[in-house]
Amino acid sequence: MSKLIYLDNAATTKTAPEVVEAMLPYFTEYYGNPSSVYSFAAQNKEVITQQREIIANALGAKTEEIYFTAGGSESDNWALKATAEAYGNKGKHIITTKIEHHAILHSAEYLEKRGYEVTYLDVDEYGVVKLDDLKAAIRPDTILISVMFANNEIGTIQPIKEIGEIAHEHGILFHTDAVQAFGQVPINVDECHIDMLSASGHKLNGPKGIGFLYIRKGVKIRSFVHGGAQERKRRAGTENVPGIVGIGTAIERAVRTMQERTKKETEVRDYLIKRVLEEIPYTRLNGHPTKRLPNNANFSFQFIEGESLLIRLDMKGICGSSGSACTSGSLDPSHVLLAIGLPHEIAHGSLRLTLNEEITKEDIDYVVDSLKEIVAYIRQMSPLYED
Amino acid sequence: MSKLIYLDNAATTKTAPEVVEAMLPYFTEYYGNPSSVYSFAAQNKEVITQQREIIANALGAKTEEIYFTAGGSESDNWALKATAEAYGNKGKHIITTKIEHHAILHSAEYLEKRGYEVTYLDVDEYGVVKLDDLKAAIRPDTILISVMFANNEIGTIQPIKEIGEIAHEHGILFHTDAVQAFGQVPINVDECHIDMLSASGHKLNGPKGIGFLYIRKGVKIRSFVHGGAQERKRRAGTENVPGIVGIGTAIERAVRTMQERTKKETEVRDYLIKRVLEEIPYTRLNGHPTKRLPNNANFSFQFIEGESLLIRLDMKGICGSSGSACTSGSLDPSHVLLAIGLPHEIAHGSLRLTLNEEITKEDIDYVVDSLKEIVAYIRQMSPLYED
Amino acid sequence: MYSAKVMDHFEHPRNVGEIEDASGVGTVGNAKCGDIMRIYLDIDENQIIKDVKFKTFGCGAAVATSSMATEMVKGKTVQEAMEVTNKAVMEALDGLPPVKVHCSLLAEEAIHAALWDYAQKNGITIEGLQKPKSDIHEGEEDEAEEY
Amino acid sequence: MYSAKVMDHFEHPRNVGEIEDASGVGTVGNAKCGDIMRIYLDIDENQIIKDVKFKTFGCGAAVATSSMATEMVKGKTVQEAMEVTNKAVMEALDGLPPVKVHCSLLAEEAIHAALWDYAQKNGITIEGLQKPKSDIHEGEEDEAEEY
Ligand SMILES: Cc1ncc(COP(=O)(O)O)c(C=O)c1O
Ligand SMILES: Cc1ncc(COP(=O)(O)O)c(C=O)c1O
Ligand code: FES
Ligand code: FES
Repeated sequence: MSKLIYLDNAATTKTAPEVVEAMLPYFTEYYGNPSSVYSFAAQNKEVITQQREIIANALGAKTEEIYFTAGGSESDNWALKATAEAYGNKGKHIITTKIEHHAILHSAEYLEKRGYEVTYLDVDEYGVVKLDDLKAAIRPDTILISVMFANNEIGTIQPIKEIGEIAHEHGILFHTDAVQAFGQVPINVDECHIDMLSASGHKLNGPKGIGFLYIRKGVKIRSFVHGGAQERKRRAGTENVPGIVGIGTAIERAVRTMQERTKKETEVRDYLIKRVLEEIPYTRLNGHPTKRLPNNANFSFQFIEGESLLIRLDMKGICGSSGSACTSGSLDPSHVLLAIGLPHEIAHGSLRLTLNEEITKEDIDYVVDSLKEIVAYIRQMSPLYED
Repeated sequence: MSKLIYLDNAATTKTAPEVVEAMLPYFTEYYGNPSSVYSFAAQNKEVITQQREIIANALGAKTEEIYFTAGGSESDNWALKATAEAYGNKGKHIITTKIEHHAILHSAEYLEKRGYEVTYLDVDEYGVVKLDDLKAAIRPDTILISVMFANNEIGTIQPIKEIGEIAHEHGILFHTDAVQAFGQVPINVDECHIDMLSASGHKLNGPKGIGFLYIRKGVKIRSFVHGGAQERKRRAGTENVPGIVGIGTAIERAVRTMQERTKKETEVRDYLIKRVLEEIPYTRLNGHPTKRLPNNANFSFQFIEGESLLIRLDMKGICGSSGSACTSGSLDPSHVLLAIGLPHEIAHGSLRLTLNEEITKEDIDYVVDSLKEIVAYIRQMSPLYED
Repeated sequence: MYSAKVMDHFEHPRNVGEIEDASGVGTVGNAKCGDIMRIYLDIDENQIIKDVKFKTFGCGAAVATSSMATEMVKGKTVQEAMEVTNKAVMEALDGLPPVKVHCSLLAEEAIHAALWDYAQKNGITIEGLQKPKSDIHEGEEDEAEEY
Repeated sequence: MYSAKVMDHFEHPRNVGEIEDASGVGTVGNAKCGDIMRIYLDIDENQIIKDVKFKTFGCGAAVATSSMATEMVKGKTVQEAMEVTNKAVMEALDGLPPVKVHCSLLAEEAIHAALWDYAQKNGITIEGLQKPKSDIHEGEEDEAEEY
């Protein structure tokens, strides 16, 4: 296929060539184990500290508050399960939302089976958590509030600062899954009263298989992966040095380019949204119109099933994703789309397009033109359309 | 430093250039998320299956029995904690050994705090588990036996087949931490009745931050990392495609070169052992004389502390490791050296040298000559030497 | 993910459309689950299926199996059409991914539902044909267990 | 890991050796924990440390602090030698990694133990000097709590 318009940057991103460049020496040249005594490994130890500094700076955090993991899922599992454990004698109630990533939701379910109680907050039609609901859900035995910074499907950005303040006032730990937001919106852990924050390398042009968990100093959290004394004895396993260099370099890059990049993306995305809503009937935008990730657009096309749409887009060289159950072979469409109140049949016809800085308006024109044609084609073979 | 003789291949290895080569396209070219619908990601899905096949073939296992993880530590944590959970209603007794890696030992301690009972088997002076002890330790409520294939410090290879048979006869699950052995000795999971096996990429010239857990079909194990439906719903997290390609390529290479490589390493290692024992007084070899990993030599030099030795070797461009407590800043020297019966003061003076295929006898001559000089120098300033 | 045959039938689905005054129409599936399939049969007096059309709301496999199934029953007698099982359709498509097997079941059911409709209208019985569990014309919500 | 100064003193330790008929000898540490330090002092009638030697079984930091500490007390009066604390030694070495601070404590203790030995032998008191807790000549095993 000649043309490739990659509009699935929320699923994963291209590792930036400069990131790969930075990683390369750590495979075959400085391959030593950072825990070693000899000077051959000193460079590795040093470079890990540097990456920690870059990340800490990006968040307004301290160097020793950054703990490397294998990705967003591990960070989320760690944050939930190991704080639940550490604070279990203080209380067994956790508050999260209905629109979290499965790494949070399934960890929460795991805890529910082990005697914890979890409140899953509703969201409004735009996917925003209602602060009053949050306040009402707080109990004396609430030990943790976990609310994602921005949603991976509909891109809605939560009022994290307000949530952090509520948590702080009640002396409750606050974790945020910032896997989608970090690198796209400025984040300061102190301003937002964030105690823990999950992030993943491959969502911001870093490598796959590396992430981190920010843990505020003073938070008693247990280990999730037990073993060696790496990461200040909190996360075992030989350090993934190339991965760490990769995520550090990617974050440095993301922070440096954030303003310009997201400005451009927002403009192109808004152009996309405008054209789609104006030119394709029976279509809605999912997520908040303005409080959304700069690169996220999410539509529902009535009478259409998502996988069919994705495959036809693919035939035109366009990569997107869908909340349809059919893409995953499960019965229920995306829990996020259901949580914002979409009926099942409409949730099935959703399409998420997530941009990167290289996408131009010309690309978007091609995408929208293709989309119009495809949506019309699928609709004419849909038994629902005429109904 | 001009000269570099890297003799710490048990800590980590150089990623083979051909492995890096194989990984590279998956960073910037085929970067798609393997769970996606579009054909751009099909290559990724395909290549992951290929790696699984390579690994399954290497072990005599089935493709769908290989689950990728972030490394040996995660595999060990997963194997212990999640089987304990799944079989907890059958029994709460686990058998392991005193010489396991901390990833096993600390996971076992974690389980002990949660109502499980763990028997830590002693080993003989060579570090070999006594089969009679194992048999005697088995109880009706024993659900899991976890014995490492080969020890990371002293290189001793366990009678895995016999252990597997005992486990099998009693209907008890058998896990082995093969992080050090895989790629160095042939392993067949059926012959050895292995139900679960941990391995790590960076120990066999693959990348850091990737490993796998072999789980025999039919073993009920829970997830350790909860979230998305990756790895047949058993291990969440966007697949580390470059890492998976890296470990697969490395394993293919390790299996292909095993016979020739280990033959050469054994020869060079035996030359090293012979010269050291003959030429340096008050020295002993730790581990089994023959049933040991082909690339492992482990010595204790009386009257000497390990870190000092390592730093002086480093000054000569030689990278080794030690079981001394001083290298880690803890009080107790290696639990493995203590388990084989070394007194503390002798355990402190230990040195592990682990070869790779590039090490020549000439290198070894330089190492032994340096070692003689350094050991003599440190001894003359030791208050213990004259005693 | 999909075989070349599946992709071909998905990309160029055969027999899309409707038949006015069809001899039999069957609609199965459930929009909530993301799949609805409707099949129209035009059957002559010799019980031969002269024409067949379909409309499908569903995934790639659903579209491809609809297309293939309609191709396979066209020109057959109603009795022969009974042999167009989901297995036969899948084989003709060079297989489907395991999670997509239920979509091919839908095609079989849709044909059966259309045949049932035809049989009902004409007061005949077709050997082996049972009342479809999930024709949407009868009670809507009771078919979720199937897959 | 170690500063250049530490590495220098480790690589070229000053004052390694023994002093026969020393005015005071102190041995501290514990071989089980991987560190033993012995300091020999040659003190003249004006209570000036004319010479000092050491022997150390221990890590890089232990060797370097022994070396630096001996340098720092040489030529000093016994009273001045009391000011050579582990902090002073660490500063002179441009710092030590946190896990290695206890090794510098050992150097301070070894000097104190040697001074105590000297004071005992000569029946004098040195201001601020207390009986060393961990001189190996007295009861061997009770010093582990220190670090
Ligand atoms: C025997 C053994 N098990 C487990 C591990 C842990 O592997 P990793 O560091 O890749 O997590 C290691 C290496 O450190 C090892 O030698
Ligand atoms: C919001 C959110 N949290 C967590 C994750 C999991 O991250 P990873 O796949 O890197 O484990 C993702 C991405 O899949 C995500 O979008
Ligand atoms: S129609 Fe939903 S999976 Fe095929
Ligand atoms: S002497 Fe053991 S750590 Fe310094």
